[in-house]
Amino acid sequence: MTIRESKKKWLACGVGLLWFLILLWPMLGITPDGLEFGNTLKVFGYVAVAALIIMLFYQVQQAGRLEAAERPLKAVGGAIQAAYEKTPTWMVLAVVFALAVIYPLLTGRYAHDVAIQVLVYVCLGLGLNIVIGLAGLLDLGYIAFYGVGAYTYALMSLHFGLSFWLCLPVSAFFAAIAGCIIGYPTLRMRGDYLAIVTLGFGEIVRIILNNWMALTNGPNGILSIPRPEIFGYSFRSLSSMYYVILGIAIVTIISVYRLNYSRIGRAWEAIREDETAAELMGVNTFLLKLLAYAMGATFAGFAGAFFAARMKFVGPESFTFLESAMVLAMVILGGMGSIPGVILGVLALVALPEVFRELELYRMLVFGGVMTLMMLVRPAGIWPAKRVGRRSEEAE
Amino acid sequence: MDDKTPILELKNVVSAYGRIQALKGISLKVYDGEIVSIIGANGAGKSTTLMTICNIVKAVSGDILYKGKRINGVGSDVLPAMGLCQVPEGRRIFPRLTVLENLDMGAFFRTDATGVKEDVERVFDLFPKLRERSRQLGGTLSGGEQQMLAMARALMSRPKVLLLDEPSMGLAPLLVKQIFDIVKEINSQGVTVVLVEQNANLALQAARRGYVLETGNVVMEDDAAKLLANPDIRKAYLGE
Amino acid sequence: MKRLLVLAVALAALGLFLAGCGEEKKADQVLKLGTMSPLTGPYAADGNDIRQGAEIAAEVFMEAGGIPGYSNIEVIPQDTACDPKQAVAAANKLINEKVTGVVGAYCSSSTIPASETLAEENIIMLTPASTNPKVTERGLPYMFRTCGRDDHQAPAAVKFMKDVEGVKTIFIVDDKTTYSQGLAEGVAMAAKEAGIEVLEHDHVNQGDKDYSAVLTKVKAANPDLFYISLQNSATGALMVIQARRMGVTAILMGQDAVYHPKLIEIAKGDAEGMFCTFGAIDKDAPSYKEFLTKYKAKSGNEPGAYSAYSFDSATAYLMAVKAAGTTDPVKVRDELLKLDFTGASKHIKYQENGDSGSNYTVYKIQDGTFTPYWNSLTGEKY
Amino acid sequence: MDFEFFIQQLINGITLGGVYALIALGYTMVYGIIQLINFAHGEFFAAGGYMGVILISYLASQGLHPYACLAIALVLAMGYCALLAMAVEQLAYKPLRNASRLAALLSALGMSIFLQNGLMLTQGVYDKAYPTEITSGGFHWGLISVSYMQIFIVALTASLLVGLNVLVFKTRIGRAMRATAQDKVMSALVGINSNRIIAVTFAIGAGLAAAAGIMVGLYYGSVSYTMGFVPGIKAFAAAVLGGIGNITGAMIGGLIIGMVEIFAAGYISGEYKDVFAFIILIGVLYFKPTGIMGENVDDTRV
Repeated sequence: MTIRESKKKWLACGVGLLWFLILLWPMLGITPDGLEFGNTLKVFGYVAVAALIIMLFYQVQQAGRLEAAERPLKAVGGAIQAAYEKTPTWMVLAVVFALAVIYPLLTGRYAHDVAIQVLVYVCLGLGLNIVIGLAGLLDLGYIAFYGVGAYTYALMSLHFGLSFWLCLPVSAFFAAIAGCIIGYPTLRMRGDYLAIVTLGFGEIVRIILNNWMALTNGPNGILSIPRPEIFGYSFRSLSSMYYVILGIAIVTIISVYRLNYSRIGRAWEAIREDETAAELMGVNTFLLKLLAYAMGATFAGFAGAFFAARMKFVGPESFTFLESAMVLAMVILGGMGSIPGVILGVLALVALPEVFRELELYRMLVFGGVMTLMMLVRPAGIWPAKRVGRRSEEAE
Repeated sequence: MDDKTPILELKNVVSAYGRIQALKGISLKVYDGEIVSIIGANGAGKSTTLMTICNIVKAVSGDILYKGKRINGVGSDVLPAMGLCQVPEGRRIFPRLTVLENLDMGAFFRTDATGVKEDVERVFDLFPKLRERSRQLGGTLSGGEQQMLAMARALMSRPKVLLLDEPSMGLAPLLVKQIFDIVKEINSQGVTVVLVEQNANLALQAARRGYVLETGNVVMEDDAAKLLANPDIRKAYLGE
Repeated sequence: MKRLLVLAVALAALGLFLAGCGEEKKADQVLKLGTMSPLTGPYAADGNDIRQGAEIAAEVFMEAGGIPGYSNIEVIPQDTACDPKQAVAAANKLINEKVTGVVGAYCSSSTIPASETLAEENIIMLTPASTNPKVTERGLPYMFRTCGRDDHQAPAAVKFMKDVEGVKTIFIVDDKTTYSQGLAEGVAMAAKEAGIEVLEHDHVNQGDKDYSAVLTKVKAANPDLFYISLQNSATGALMVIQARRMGVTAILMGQDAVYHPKLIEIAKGDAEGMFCTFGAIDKDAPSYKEFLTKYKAKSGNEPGAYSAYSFDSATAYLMAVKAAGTTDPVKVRDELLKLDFTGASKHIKYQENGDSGSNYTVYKIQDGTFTPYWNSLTGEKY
Repeated sequence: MDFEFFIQQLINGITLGGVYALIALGYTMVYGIIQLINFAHGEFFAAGGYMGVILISYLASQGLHPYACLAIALVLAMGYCALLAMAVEQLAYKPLRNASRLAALLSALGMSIFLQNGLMLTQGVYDKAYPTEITSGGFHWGLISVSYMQIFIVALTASLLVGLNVLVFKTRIGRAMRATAQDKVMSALVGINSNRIIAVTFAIGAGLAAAAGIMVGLYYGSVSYTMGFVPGIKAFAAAVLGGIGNITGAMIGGLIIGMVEIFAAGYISGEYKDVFAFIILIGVLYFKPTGIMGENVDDTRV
């Protein structure tokens, strides 16, 4: 980096900080009692010092001064990479699987709870990944299917006493039907029009859940939903529930993997890349798009049924737009269309707020900031899918 | 500026779309007042050359000199005010602006309202068709009219150097001839023209000198007449 | 390369995570008390009151001598965001932190699933704000409630309407939360029994700001009394302002969730003459005055609606632990049931099911403050 | 009586629709120029509301006339939000201009969460009360009542809309905005600095949102840090309903959504009013996939 460029960066940093001060001061400093500067300068001081340290570090790193420190790290990275590339995939998977299986033995309750959340979101993320990552349909109301799944299990088990294992496919089936209902009128729309319509559908489902007292008990939600049982063994403890969702997640991962490399998966990708061309090549876009909605919804249905069993309670608060946005964020952040990417995205977005729990009130602030930052650093996601065509300008 | 310094010069310019190198070291010179044609097959890098000059595609290395000054990295939006103006491939008129508004956009950086008004009249004289259509939306014009509008819009900035990309594309032969006549007319008013064309025959007939591009390299440069006479060229680009 | 790096980082993070979670923290001599309340989201205001109430209770208790055998009382606040899922996560987090008692949560829909989780580990939970009857009606031995119950509040409100104000017709609006709707239905039912005509029972949604459509209906129906059952004091204020501006002349009546100084601060003159039911807090009682000075001194702001309840919940728990000399839930429960004291909010005596009884009082907003107006237990005006 | 009821609801609908329209304009302008659903737009609206109450309280304490306070606060808050929007654009959207549109969408979502929580941290979790005395009062005819504030909202909305239309269709900068929206490369080639135009667009959109924020604060009496979310979604729906990218469309869309909501609440049921709003939206888009005023979008743009 030349001195001129470096100067430019420092200037940009300075202007940014100045701008930040201008934006911050009115919020903190103007009070009915008069103008005040102390508070603002304190907050600004922290931010400025942090920014300058980061800048300094960045400059030093760019200037190559840190190479000495980086070299061993890079060597280790290289060694790991070499080892990773030599190891057959099945071995890596076996290690991951083994870790997942013994996980509850090593950890406490809270970690189980977080792990369960992660796995639930893995199912949701992979389901949404079919709709958005493979078929390229932007869906902002995905959480509605999750809600349908959850309420299906809750109602079936309470009113008809059906077991969890029987309800699991039934929930998925109902969610898939909901997927088709939502999918049908939206098939003619594209892009952002689709986004707002799916958002609208998601809201409609939530409002109905909140208001149809006779069926859903409205805002009170449904209480005392039974936990799953098998041959008289009840999955009462958190760690046993962990194994249930682990099983569901593995089934989901395998099915999505198979779908991904099937004829249908290729057809979806064709639709994503160029719908008109796909149609001209004889792909039945109408049916396939509907199928994408239905398949995506199916996995959300599984996750929903589990969610109801795990919480023993379902209420409409769990199925808001923000939740849809969260799942969407996981998929995009991880890397659309790639299974490990989605899993990484879920890990990042579920684990981060939990890690930040210590920050209390600053938790969501940091979360939002990190989300933007991650997109700026890796716009294609943490682990982009291989088959997604790389845009030339993104190449490194 | 003496006659020896070219008004526009490229020295060993390399540019790339991501990892794919599009220009592998182009050097060319354009002197004040001439018409220079750049010919070549599809994908030879002709349009990329113009886009690189205007900094839409970033030059990775090499120098782009305009009036002897290095203009690498100068913002695309600054160049028209310096007298360097491009009519890009596919015309790219603003479809939901009227013809008059399109022309106004051409003179965006200019602040002399009366001068702009005069120039509108001047280009209407040059392209009388446009005067009839001045209140129509750009997107409703026919292909030939759009080409005329694109050129007229470029003229609104009173360019010193006009970069013309494929003005003949998709036009009927009669129209093509008309367009080339106008190019010569513009040139005779003192505007230097760089003409990128697939229609090598017409382009070389109109130009004083020519460059032949192949896969991102200049493979030949000469007077237009000599290029026209070159049997290799005739075989490769003129279909003989 | 970069991808591998990401993988490495992810693995490292996971490892750290595992290590952090697996680590058993040494039990030191600090009593850990958790709080659960919505610290973010639309109900953050009330959630903050709850957190502060418990924190100040711990401080006050320490200053008064603390608990023998414990060097300190640590309050660990957790955010529920009024979302069941986050509430359960918060409960699990608190279990991991080895708390022995929890004050919270705010929304009944958070309290119920969180209490199920806490019950698995026999942790005592005292809610200062969840008034839904279901909270204490599920047979959980360690669930206590310091505030009143909706099914006591509704009859009290209706009794007031009939006996004191002589109301013949009412219009009810709620905002479709577990709490607000449950209460509104209770009021509707009690009103019918009491011979008051319910002209209409309408609903608005949470997050709405514009109530003009429903208020136009109120105006057209012209009831004697307009009963406002909303989850939040600020939305209550919006409803009051808009109602008066629309020209609704009916008597306005709200409930405990809109009972908050913010209601008056926002609605200003429009709130004058409005009635609210709230658990009787005797502001002249020495226990309340003591609480008020300490609360103001420590937090720097006025206590909110649930601050006193939260303060009392925490105090009750700490007193029980002190009396039991241990945090063993069975013993602490016994001590909690034995407690009989006057707190900042009311006289507290827990019953076998965990309730502490309701003593709803009707307050009237006069000259910019809530003034006690009518006591539902005695049936007399103050 | 029934007629009066109808008229009153109509007035309510126009007021609410006006607010939605002002917010929707920001969405539609930003979308028109860089095809980005700017999720942070609702937060500009909330920030404007807060800035309004901060400034009005401060100016009032300095002894200024209430109307002068209001006018100055309105201008300053619009300016503040314009600066805020430009900062957000520069930081979170500009680096992603060439990345996939979903990346920018997510970045916007992150910014929305960030700003909302920033507002919470600086302004506290409690709702802030507006000094409503400035604009209290109104007309009453029988059952119908129109407050001065409603008249003020409609008047200000209308004048801002007219001003915006003049700006976009009659001025140089407006032409440049339209040109940039239609073809960014070409507009650069004729000498338009598209980055600057985009920044200006963000600034104008946020300024309008700030005006809406102050009006909402005055009309409803308070502001809260979560206030941007729900109107944000409604305004987004309004922008799409009208044909996203189209200014007149956003106005019409805002009015329709406001009207549908009010009339659904007034005549059918309060709790399902949003369902009706969304059903209308879906219905319109089903029969006219590009919205009421929308032109056919080029397939490649999606």
